[in-house]
Amino acid sequence: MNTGIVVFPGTWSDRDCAHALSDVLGQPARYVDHREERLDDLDLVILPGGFSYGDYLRCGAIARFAPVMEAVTDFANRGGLVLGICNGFQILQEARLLPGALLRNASCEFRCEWVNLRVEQSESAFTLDCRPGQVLRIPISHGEGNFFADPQTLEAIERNGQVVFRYCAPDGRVTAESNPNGSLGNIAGIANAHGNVVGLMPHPERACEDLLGSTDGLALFRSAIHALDRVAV
Amino acid sequence: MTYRAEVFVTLKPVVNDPAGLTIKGGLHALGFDSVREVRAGKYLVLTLDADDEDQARSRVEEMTRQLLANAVIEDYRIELKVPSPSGGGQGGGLRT
Amino acid sequence: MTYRAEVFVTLKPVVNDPAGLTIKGGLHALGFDSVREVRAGKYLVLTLDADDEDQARSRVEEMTRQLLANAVIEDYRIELKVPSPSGGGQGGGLRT
Amino acid sequence: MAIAVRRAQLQEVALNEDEYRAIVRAIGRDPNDLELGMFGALWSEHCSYKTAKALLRQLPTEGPDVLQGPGENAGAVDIGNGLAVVFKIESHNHPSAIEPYQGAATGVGGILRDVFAMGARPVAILDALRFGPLDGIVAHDRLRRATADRAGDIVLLVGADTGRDGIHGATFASVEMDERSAERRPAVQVGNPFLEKLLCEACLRLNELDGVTAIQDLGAAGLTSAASELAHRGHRGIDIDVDRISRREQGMTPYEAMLSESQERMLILVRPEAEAAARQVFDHFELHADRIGVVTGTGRIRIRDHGVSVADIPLKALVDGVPLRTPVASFPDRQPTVVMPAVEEPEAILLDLIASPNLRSRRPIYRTYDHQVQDNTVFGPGFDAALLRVPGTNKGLALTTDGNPWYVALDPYEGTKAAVAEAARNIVCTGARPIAVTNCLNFGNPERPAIFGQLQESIRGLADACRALDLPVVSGNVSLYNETSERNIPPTPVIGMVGLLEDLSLRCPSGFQEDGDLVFLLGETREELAGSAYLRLLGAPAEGRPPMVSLEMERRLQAAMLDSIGRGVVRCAHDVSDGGLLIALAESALYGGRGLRCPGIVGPISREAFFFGESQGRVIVSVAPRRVPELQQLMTSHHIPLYAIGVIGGEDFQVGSDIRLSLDSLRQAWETPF
Ligand SMILES: Nc1ncnc2c1ncn2[C@@H]1O[C@H](COP(=O)(O)OP(=O)(O)O)[C@@H](O)[C@H]1O
Repeated sequence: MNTGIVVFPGTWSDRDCAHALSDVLGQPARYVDHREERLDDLDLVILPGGFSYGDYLRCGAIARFAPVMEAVTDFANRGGLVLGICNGFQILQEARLLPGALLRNASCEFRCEWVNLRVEQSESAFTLDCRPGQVLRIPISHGEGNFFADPQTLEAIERNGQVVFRYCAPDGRVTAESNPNGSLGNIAGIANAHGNVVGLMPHPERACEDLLGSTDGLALFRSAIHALDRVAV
Repeated sequence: MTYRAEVFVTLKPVVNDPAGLTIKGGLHALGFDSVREVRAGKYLVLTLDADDEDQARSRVEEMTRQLLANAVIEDYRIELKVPSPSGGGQGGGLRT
Repeated sequence: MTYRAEVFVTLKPVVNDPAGLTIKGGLHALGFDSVREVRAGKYLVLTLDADDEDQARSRVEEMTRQLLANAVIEDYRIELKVPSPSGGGQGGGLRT
Repeated sequence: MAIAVRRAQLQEVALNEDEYRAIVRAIGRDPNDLELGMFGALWSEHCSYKTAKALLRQLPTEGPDVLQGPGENAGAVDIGNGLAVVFKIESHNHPSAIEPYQGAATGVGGILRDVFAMGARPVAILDALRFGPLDGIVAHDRLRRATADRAGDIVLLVGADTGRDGIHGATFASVEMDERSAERRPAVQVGNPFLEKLLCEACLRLNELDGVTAIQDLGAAGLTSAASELAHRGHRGIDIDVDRISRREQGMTPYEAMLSESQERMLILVRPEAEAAARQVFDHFELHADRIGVVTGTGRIRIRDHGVSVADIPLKALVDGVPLRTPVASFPDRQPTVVMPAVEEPEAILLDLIASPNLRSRRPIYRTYDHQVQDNTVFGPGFDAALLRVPGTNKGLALTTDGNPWYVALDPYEGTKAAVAEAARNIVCTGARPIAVTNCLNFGNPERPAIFGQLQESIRGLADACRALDLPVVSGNVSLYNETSERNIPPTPVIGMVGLLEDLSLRCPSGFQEDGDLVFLLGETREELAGSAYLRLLGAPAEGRPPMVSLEMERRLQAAMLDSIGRGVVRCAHDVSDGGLLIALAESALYGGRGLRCPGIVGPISREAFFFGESQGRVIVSVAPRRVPELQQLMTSHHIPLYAIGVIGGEDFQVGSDIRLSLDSLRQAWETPF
């Protein structure tokens, strides 16, 4: 699986994603500069976390216009796998590749902590290896991850099975206490209608080694590898 | 000509506003109980060149639609301060 | 009576404004070269109860000084929308 | 020009008349305004350390692993594999007192620049909620020293435009703050982490180029200080064309441009043939770089404005020429020992203590900032020391800061010793071996004899402790004149320490791991309560002698701990500090989510001192029953007293007949929100 990790000015987690893919999973990965316009060599594009353009105005608002985003849009429309993590999720929404928006956390505070995610949809490219209802332990680190969509949009993404992850208690119950940021329906991650583009606030790349506290994040990257195998068959 | 435009970006009424709620809480804690609601938005002041008022206005409108506001969650309002020919600018006529 | 107050908080002119600079850069990248300067500020809309206009104004003034603006780096301006007795409010007289 | 005429200006730049005379002697004439401003900045306490310098000479700064001691942007220590850790501590008291948020932000920015200026990628920031010691990792051969070593090299100023920020910052930091400071508030800046990040990436990229000879951050006294220090360190001179500096505002004078403290700027020296490559790096990150001058062989700093000379000063005088100050010191009489109030309700006291602001869980604070980015955080906040993986290796770096302002207030010498000892103990509890120290000395106005006495004693304690524990001091910071309207801050030296763990699989957590394990107390408990959290809780007056540190015992204890952890004998270790033994036990119980049963007091000691005393040189450990004999043997051979305390397990935290609390109720108190 050839992975491209997009680096915008202010991206922070690019190196962590590269570490997870190359050092932990042994997959080839390269950095993609925000001015690049060709992604032909890639199977997976990751928009990593960070604070592109300082998070000024709105998170992801300025990055969305970087030249690379046109290429990412084409890539996604052709069925390429795209994963937006944290700031990357925000950018995908600004670029309208995913529905909804992410507001300030309800607490108005930044939150860096471990959360539990219930897998709602095991048919997306990034959850093929999971069972529906499976609970993953992965950290969050954001100030604006409060998922919002207008009622019609929300109803549509729920109906289409586009909700991929919800914040939950360790036993999988979706409760108000387990919602770290006020997201509607405890939504932590969603997919586009085809399931090839996924955005989520938690950081799977930080949960790929026992030494760092969890290996549950590997499931997302392994799923992507399997999704590609499926296409190839 | 140089124009000054003010862009006010607010969250749509249906969108809840964590910052506004927190500020309201802060004001209540300070004893300002008479505050019923606070909505927090952005106030952007742009200085730009344009041939005339219409051009300035349509440019700012375009910038706002493309970048400054996110239509999924935000509304906006633009005010253009026309440079008054008699100079002074500052207190110049406010026309919306 | 219920009043609506708008508070505009801006960075003092001598203070650097990283957000404004970055937004200007974003607008230039989008091709809006005619933008000379962007200053980013806050726009707060308060709804509050007060006996009369004077009281409303002085309360908002006080809240702004205490909490809404940081006098070290920010300036502010307040506009009070007086509820027009003939209802409608919305387009109601803007008096500062 | 007569001194009398200059009196007001001297006051403004915070120099005295003797210092003015020294300037005239050094340059052979009266300085002009710009020159006086430059001297004022570089001869300020903040830049010159004229008061602290002589005292700091006592500190041990060398060791086999030290690659860079004090004198550079930050210190650097060898950690094997060709890697070095670069670290530094800072305080940013004056701006932070006026505008805490932006003050803290610019403080963090400044120290980040110190670290990446050395060529190291910053990997962690610690904060004692007063300070930001920071670490970075770099390959030895990429460790960068900021020196102008060849005439003809080009001087580039990179990053933010220069504004009228903090023009009086450096000199201002030497003058007592008064109510009038409020009027100077616009001097506060809004930090730009985004630009800082671009600068960091650009500097790390530059560091890989040949022909980039120096990377220096602009901090206090801005360009004046950065340019002078670079040139002077390399025994060269520097010419600057001040009109070439990009400005944020119009109408700025050369004085303002030279003394501006605008953040997010770096000074870069390159060989002429490397300029194009360096510019490519800046272009890539969309940063602009002004070519503002050139390195010379003159030994002078010369400033020109549109070709006209506006300052010309010998660097030696400017950088090194400040006459040192030796204020008078006075020392208080030894304090009487306190009477100890008896513990009436130990359960209630334990709950109140663990809920008190200095002991309760810090989670509400540390969850508001990212402590995981870079994928190396093995122990995050909430452990005795943070433990980070050294990227690409199986080694760990342990990091901590310590300081106990209450002990220092009672006895600056013992209090500072205790801070060093405690920092080392924290490091050792993770399994890592302490390797180097940084420090930040925050004191009031040293012209007051009592305060200079505190400073002198504190540095003596620092020096003695570091020497006894074989720890080089590789960097630090001194912040004096923290006085507002005659009120001085309490003396608050803060110790930052770095340790190395050769094999991360040997790391030792601080929470109880296994039911049925036995808990032991290592070290001796004495009747020491002065300065304790317990007495503060009871509202007792601050008096008496704080716990004494036996550096000899401390050294043995730490050797014993490293030995036991290295052999895998102990399963968890936690140092006994603020709040005393019960707090340490309760914390380990909470971290591990396991209860504890203790029979009661051991040894001939009062209940107060046993429960809540803060005797130094103590650690609690948990051990599997079958390994207890090994532990006993190890402690005997290291001459460390060992006391069996209790057994892990159950839902309760129980101590004799005095305390029986459910873990839940303990946790509830501990998690009291701020
Ligand atoms: N208390 C101290 N102990 C050891 N070294 C110190 C101490 N204070 C300052 N230093 C060293 O002296 C040098 C100058 O310090 P400083 O002026 O604070 O540097 P900067 O302006 O880069 O922050 C640095 O190398 C610093 O590490």
